[in-house]
Amino acid sequence: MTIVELIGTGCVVLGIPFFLSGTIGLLRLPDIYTRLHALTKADNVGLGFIVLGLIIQSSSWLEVIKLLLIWFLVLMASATSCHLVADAALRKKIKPWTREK
Amino acid sequence: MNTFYVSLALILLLSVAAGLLRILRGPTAADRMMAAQLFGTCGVAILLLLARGFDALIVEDVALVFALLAALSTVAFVRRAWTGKITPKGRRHDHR
Amino acid sequence: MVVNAFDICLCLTLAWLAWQVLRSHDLFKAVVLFISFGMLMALSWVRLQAPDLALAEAAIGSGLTGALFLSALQRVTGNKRGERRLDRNEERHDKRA
Amino acid sequence: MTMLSPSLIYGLTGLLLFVMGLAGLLGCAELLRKILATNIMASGIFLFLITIAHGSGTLIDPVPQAMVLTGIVVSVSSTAVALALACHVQEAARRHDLLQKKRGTVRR
Repeated sequence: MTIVELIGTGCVVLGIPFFLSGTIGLLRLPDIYTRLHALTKADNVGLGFIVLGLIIQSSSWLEVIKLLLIWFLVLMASATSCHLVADAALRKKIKPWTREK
Repeated sequence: MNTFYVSLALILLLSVAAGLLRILRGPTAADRMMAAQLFGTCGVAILLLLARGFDALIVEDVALVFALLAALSTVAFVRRAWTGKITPKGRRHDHR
Repeated sequence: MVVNAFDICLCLTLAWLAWQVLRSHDLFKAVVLFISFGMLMALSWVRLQAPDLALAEAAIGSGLTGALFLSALQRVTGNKRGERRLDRNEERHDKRA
Repeated sequence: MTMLSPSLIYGLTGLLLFVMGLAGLLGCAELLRKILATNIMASGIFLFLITIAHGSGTLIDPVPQAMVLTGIVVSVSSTAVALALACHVQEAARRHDLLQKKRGTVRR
């Protein structure tokens, strides 16, 4: 195992906890807005680490461009849909959760 | 075949299966839809890991299509099913 | 071994999803579960070494069919009734939080 | 833990999905859920066909794959037609109810 493979595998492994925390946040957090917050961590950082790790190990330029395009598309999709959901929730007058009630 | 990457994909699949509880339980419609969106992203990650694990580069194209269509169902949900039509002026009026 | 566990996990999740789609009371919940069912089907095509089917399923099954079902759901349940039902759920959620 | 072959696992899942979809198609009342059940049934059949193509030998048979590819596209278009028909049925039923209510002859 070369040093490059080691770094790449480390980056991929580093991305997994972000996905797990996204799922746990989706299950545990109290309302829509906080769940959106947990969701975007998995989308951006978790997939970013996995893509970074695969880019480090990849051999061809075409694959690098494809991986970057995948990450970019997921970023755009998550930003758009999270903005739409939060905007619609505010229009429907759903109150954000606060600690004291 | 690289077993290590397949086991990472298995972990992500288990987390997807845990997230299904939010779809079953989620109080509002948006919670269910957000869980489905998280599944889309997790699916992209699982496909990338499987592509590396099975040495099949064409699976990355599948991940590309997944990423391309990830926002489609959420946008359809927000614009069609959850709210009424949203006019460009920002006022909401319901369909029919 | 790990691949076998992956297969078994995927198949159990698929069967459970199909069961929940058919027996859940809320139609909207059934539609969302069906969207994630299509996504897992694409994963199983990849496992069965048919990536062309996975491409078709990813484009059609999880993208197009979900949008079709959601817009049909809005027309079928009727906007008034659907809005009221969703709003009541949200009020209940607000009260509990 | 004994190793199950993938074709056995996926074939059994395909059969199970088909049976569930058939039960839902026959047993559920709402039209939309019937359409969902038909889709699940179709997925079960596709899974079983691909398993047959996969498990017969080391070489993968391309003919079932082509058939399933056609079947996915056909099932999407038939789903779209069925959804349009379900919407029209619902509208017609609602209009009929409204008409009867206006005449005062609604039966509950």
